[in-house]
Amino acid sequence: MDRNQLVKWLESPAKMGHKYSLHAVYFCTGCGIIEVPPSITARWDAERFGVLPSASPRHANLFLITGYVSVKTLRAIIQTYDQMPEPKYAVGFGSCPINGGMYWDSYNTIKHLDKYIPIDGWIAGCMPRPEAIFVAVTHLWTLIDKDMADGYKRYRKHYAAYRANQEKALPGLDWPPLFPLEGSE
Amino acid sequence: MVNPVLLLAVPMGLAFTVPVIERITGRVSRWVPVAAMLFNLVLCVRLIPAVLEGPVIVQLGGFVPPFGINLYVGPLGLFFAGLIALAGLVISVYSLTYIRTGPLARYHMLYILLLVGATGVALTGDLFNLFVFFEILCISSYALVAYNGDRAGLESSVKYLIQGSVGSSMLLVGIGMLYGIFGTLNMADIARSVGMVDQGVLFVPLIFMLGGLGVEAAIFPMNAWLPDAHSSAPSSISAVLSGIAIEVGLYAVARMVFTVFGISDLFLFLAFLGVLTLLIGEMCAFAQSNIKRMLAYSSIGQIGLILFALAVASGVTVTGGLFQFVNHTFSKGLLFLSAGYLIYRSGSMEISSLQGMGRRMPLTSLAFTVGSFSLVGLPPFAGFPGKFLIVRGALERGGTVIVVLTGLVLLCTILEGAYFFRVVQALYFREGISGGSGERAPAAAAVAMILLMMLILALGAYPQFAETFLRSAASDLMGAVEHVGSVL
Amino acid sequence: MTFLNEYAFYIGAFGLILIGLLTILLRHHLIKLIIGLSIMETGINLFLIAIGYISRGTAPIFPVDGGAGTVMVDPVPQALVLTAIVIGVAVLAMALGMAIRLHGHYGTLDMRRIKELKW
Amino acid sequence: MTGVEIILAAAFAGALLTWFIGRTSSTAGSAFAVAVLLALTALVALLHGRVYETVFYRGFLGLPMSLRTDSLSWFFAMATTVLAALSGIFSLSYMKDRKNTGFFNTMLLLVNAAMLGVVFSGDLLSFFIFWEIMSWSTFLLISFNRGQGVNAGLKYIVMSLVGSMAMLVGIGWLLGAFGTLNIARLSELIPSASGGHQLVLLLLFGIAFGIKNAVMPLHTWLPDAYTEAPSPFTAVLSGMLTRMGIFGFLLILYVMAGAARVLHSPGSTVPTYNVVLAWLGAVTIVVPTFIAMLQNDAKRLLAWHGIGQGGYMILGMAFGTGMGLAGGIFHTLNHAIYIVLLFMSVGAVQHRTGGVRDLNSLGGLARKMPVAFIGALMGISGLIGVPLTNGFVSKWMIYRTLILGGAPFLAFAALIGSWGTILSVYKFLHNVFLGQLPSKYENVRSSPVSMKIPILVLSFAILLFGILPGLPLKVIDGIVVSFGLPSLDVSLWGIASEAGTLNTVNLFAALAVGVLVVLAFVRILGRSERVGQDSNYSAGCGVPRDRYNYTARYYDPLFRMISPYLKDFFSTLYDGLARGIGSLCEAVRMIYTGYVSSYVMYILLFISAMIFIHLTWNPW
Amino acid sequence: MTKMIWYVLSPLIALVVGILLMGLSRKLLARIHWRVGPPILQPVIDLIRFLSQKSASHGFLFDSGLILSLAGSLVLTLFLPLGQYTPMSGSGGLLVILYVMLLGPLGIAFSSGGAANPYASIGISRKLMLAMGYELPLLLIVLTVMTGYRTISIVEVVRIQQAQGWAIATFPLLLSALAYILILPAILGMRPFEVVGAAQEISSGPVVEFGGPHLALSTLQHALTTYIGLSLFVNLMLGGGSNPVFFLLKMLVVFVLCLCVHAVFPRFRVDQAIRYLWRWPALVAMAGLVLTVLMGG
Repeated sequence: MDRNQLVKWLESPAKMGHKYSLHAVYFCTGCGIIEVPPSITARWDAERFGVLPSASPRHANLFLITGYVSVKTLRAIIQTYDQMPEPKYAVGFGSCPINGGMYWDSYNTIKHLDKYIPIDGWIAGCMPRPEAIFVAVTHLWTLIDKDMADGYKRYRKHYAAYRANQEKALPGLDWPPLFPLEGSE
Repeated sequence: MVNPVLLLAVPMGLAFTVPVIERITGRVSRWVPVAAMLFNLVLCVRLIPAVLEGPVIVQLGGFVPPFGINLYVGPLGLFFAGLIALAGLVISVYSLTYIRTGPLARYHMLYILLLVGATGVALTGDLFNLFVFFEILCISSYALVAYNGDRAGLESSVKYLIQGSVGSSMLLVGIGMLYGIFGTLNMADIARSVGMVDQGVLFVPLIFMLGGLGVEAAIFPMNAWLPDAHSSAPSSISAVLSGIAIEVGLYAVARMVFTVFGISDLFLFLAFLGVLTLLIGEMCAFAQSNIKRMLAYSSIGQIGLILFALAVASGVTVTGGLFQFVNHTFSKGLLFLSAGYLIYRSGSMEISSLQGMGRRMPLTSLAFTVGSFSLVGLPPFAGFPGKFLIVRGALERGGTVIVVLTGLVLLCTILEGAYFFRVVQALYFREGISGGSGERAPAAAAVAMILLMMLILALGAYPQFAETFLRSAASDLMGAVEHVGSVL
Repeated sequence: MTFLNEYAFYIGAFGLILIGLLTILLRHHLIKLIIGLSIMETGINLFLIAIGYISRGTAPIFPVDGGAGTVMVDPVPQALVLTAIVIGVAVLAMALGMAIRLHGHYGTLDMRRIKELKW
Repeated sequence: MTGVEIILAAAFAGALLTWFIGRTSSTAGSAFAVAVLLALTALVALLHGRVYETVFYRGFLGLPMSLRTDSLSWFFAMATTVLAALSGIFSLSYMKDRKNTGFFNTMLLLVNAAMLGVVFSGDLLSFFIFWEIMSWSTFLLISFNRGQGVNAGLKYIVMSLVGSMAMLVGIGWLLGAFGTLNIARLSELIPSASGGHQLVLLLLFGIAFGIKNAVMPLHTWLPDAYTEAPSPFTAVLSGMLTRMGIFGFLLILYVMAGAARVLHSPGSTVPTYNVVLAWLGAVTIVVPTFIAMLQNDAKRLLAWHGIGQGGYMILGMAFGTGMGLAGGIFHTLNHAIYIVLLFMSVGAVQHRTGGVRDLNSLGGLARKMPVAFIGALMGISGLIGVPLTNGFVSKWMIYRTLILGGAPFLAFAALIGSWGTILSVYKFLHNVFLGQLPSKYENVRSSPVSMKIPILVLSFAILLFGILPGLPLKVIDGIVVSFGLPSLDVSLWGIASEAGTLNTVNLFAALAVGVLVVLAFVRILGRSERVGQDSNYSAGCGVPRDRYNYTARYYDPLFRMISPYLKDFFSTLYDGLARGIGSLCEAVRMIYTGYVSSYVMYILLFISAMIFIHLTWNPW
Repeated sequence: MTKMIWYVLSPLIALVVGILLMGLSRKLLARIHWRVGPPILQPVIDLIRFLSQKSASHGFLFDSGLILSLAGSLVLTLFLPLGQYTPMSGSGGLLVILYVMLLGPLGIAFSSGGAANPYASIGISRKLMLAMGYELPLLLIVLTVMTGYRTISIVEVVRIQQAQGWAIATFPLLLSALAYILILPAILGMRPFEVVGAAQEISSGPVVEFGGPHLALSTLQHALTTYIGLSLFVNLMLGGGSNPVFFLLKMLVVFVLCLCVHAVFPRFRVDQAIRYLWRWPALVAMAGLVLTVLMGG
């Protein structure tokens, strides 16, 4: 561990903790999940970066949405994201969450995931290879360092808008708002 | 001193005036049994001091024993006379309202006659008189069992009559044989000379008498009439039959075995017989769903218990047996009386139809509960001292056989508990049809039941009172030699 | 033969009793049962008389002159028998009365069919 | 009148008066009943430290009946009245809207009076009389709830009668052999009896007390009775009434047979009896505890624990060294406290949920009924024997005795029983109070004040006796000394004896500091926000509340393994026996054929058989 | 004075050692898997991250159960000899240890019961069942030790072993030690007994609802549990340590052994686990107890 790192640790341990302890919820919505097992096992070994699959969103701070998002899975995604403790980071994996990808004209697919939850970064490709995950992780480190991975803050700030979008996509949304709707935009 | 003959003469006289009185005014006749029994009761109480000093012998017609017929009023006889008077009084109070239909005058007359017969058996010192009084008792009870005139009553009455007649005949044969052997019918006289005769010869008349009296006493193989008769008679009569008639029969058996014959060889057999009767009675009662039949079988069981107690023949058990006589009279009386109104209100004798009666008839149900607790032998009711004395005496007496028999007796108590508690639960803790209120038993019945309950409680809480008297009664029963000495 | 002479009464008495008992045991008809009872009672009465009987004794009546030397039968059994007969008659009357009533209920007097009360 | 007589007279008179007051107004009757119970508590408390014997009644068959008080009696009497008073308070609101409150109160007081009579009786006759009054009044109370309660009551009273009859034989034999029933006199006389006689005597009394205390082969009445009795009475029944069996065992083993004989004469039969009793106790711990795991009815589960915990008392008491004995007696008290507490908590839940006690349909009530939850939590902690609760101290004493006394197998039974207890009571706690709250219980209200008071008092008592066990142990030490055993080295915080000490205050301090440290740590660093029970991770789906409560078949994998071996064999046996007797009775009554000629034949057969026997063998 | 220091030092050492063992286990496991693995201090980084996060709480019980659990585990370290130092040697001995060991799992159980999460409930029920499974042999083993050495004090047990040789090297106790080794993975919650926190099926079981500081506390508790389980084994079977360093070394050796098993095995279902635990370890332990009693221990 070089001196620079040590200074950083002493300056803001929380930030460094978040950087090097990214416990991820892999959301197996689509084909993208196929790339995750290699990334966490012996071939690529994500654990050396501190990235560890996590069973419960309560333990995690990284949300990896791997693949297309149907209307049905959107519910689960929103709930899971809501249940993660802050600070939390969401990353879209593959082209489908970005703009629908090959399902761009499907009636039943969510095209722009970032209308519903804030996304801190995207991994483009169909499919991206495991290396891309690590690139994304290192990018995320930079963002965290610069306090730019602030999706959770945006979510809180613009919760009213997000909530409105969510309700539009999911008629009959049956859980209470996470934050008071009055204070946000 | 009052003459004990009045114990027989006055009620008998009153009995025969009942029809006359009824002719004159119908409303008084039902009070005659009450009066007669009250008279007897007072007389008994007044006789107690004299009797405790020594037995009172009354010669009838001026002949000296052994030639004349005599009454022997010892503590035991007086105890029975008093018990009969007390139970008779209470039950006659109950009958005031319970018996409403039918030939009322005949009921009351027969009722008094039955009690007179019983009193006579208890007091007589002469074998043939015993037979006569027995017949008075039996004939009036045949008639009373059939009082309702329904199918069951008549059927059981006829069966009772046939078995009773056979029994009486056997008794008479036995008496005849005894007369042939001894040339006398005076009990004391026979007891005096019993030692001079070969035991083997004596045995045959004893068996005949045992068989004959056993029918009335409801000892095991001879008791088939009892469940029928007791269950189909009017409840007041069931109470008398259970509480008095069969006990008097047992008293006569005891009198024969202890005082007259004094055969101690037979005691073990009688103890066996007692336990057998107890077992059969309780087991049959356990299997019953008809409440009066259950009570009747329970009476068989109690008779067995008392027979066992008497046959163990130590001072304590005999006292306990006599105590159990009292307890059985009161408790079974109470049970039949309360069951009478329970059946009257629910319209059925099935235990299942009595469900929920505890709410509809609180006092009657309470009476039933007290009676059954007492009969099972739970403290602080009257059943406990009796059972305690019996167990204590039997264990004091020792001997493997007796101890095993005592164990069986206690097993039967458990059975008894099981079926009585079942009924108590049905009364209180099972949901029945919810009837309207105001179904209380009438005042006369309530008075009778409360009286019996108080007697049971008093006797259970202060058994000393009865026990002192019963101990002298027990020694009277067992002391054949003193008996002879006092009479002759 | 002396045996017979000596015990003829007893044999007769017990014979009657046994006949009565057998009737009760083997017949089913109530009236016959009652008849059996009657026969049995007769036997018993005979038995009682026989006990007190002395061969060639006279009736137990004390003549005015004292009647010394006269052998009298024992009076006590005879008194007993009188009572027993009375009782027997009473029972008989009652039994017959009840038989009539019973017939009214059941329409029969066959005891095999009058068995509602059992167990 | 001496103090004991006044207490008993007041108890019985109170019961009677309650009946009459209850006839006029049920509220007044209940209030009066509580007042009587509280007054009795005070009266009994005044009796502390007195030792005397007094004859109170000479009117019973020439046997003087006496009352006696000493440390043993006082200890049991105190526990009895206090718990009865708390149950009385509890029942105020429990019985409020029910029928027959007057009857219930009267019987509760009668049971209490009879229990006082049992512990204070100075001779076996009065002991038996009070014992029987206790039995039948209990019977009436068990049947009180109707329904299944009727069968439970019948089972109870029949088994109770079996015990009573055995005891009656024992008493009769004692009276015959020694001519007295006075306990003090008997304790001098019994040692002179031969070993065989003593064994028979102990067996007879052992049946009676074993049934009352539900020792393993004789336990079958208990689960039904506890389950079906009204909860306030279940508390009394489980707390002290059942433990009258322990009192009885103490009476016959230590007071009457004498501690010296029990422990120090290898040749006599008494120690063997002890060993058998101890093994029965061990079986009683293990099997019922595991059966308890299988139960799905809150009260029934606790009832099986009632049996199991009785095993500890038997074990401690029968093993018989000073500490084991003290442990057994202390466990009796502790068990009374926590089981009463548990039944009260269940009662409170039943009261508010409308009589529901099925573990599979409850859940999440901790938020709605916090006091009941605290009661249940403290109760199960005591039941498990979590350190710093009272149950821990007594169990520790028993274990220590067994291990150092060279009985590791008994100790193993006791320990494994405790671990089994954890499983089943956690299931109880979880399925009633934890987990998801079904929506039908959304509007359940907190328990009424009169239920809260006893629950909180008992919860406090559990902690108090767990942290300062010396308070009751001083009294128990007095009992042990009065039995002629060496005094224990009791201090306020536990036990200091030759090998191994227990210092609960120490433990408490350490744990308190530990909690404070962690708490401070959390307070400094932790920021958490409250979320509702709907906000739960379940694979991203919303929680469908009523179907998402993990309660049914809580230990299913384990059950599949052990349930084939956990059949209640004796219950089946007794039921079969009862059925057998029933059919035998049915068969026997067939001899009454209804055909008159056969009846006459019976008469003639009897006579002729007798004559035949007479003529053939001439036995008479 | 030194004694007082150990009141603070024991829990601290336990915590540090526990956390380091966790890191070691992750690193070692990775090496066995032919991975690079995280840095050995990765648990510390995780803990820092947990503590800096904001968590959701399900109420008072949710918080207090966890606190009780951690406090109980901390207190327990005071009872366990660490080398020659035992802060609370005179407070009840092994029996108290056995019971205080309950506080940890019970606290977690109350806490996750309060969370009302079905996964947590399943996890707890598995935990309790598994505990039932290994407690049976464990109790036998502890009883054997207590009977064999005729004491209920763990300090005495250690002292006698240091004087007479390790328990694992004396004959009847050898069996107990063998049984103990067989159940040790279950006590430590390692494979093949990792049924409680089965991440793949029940989302890591009892701790599913813990986030942020709650998770930190439960991680610490887990670290302590590891320490306690190993420490008990070393004290009971391997003669403790004449000083803390030796003691910790012994712990390390045992832990590495367990880890090797952990790395290469899949896991049992819970009923299979119980069946195994109640069969071989229990049999061996029972044999040990019987022999100890027979040989007049």
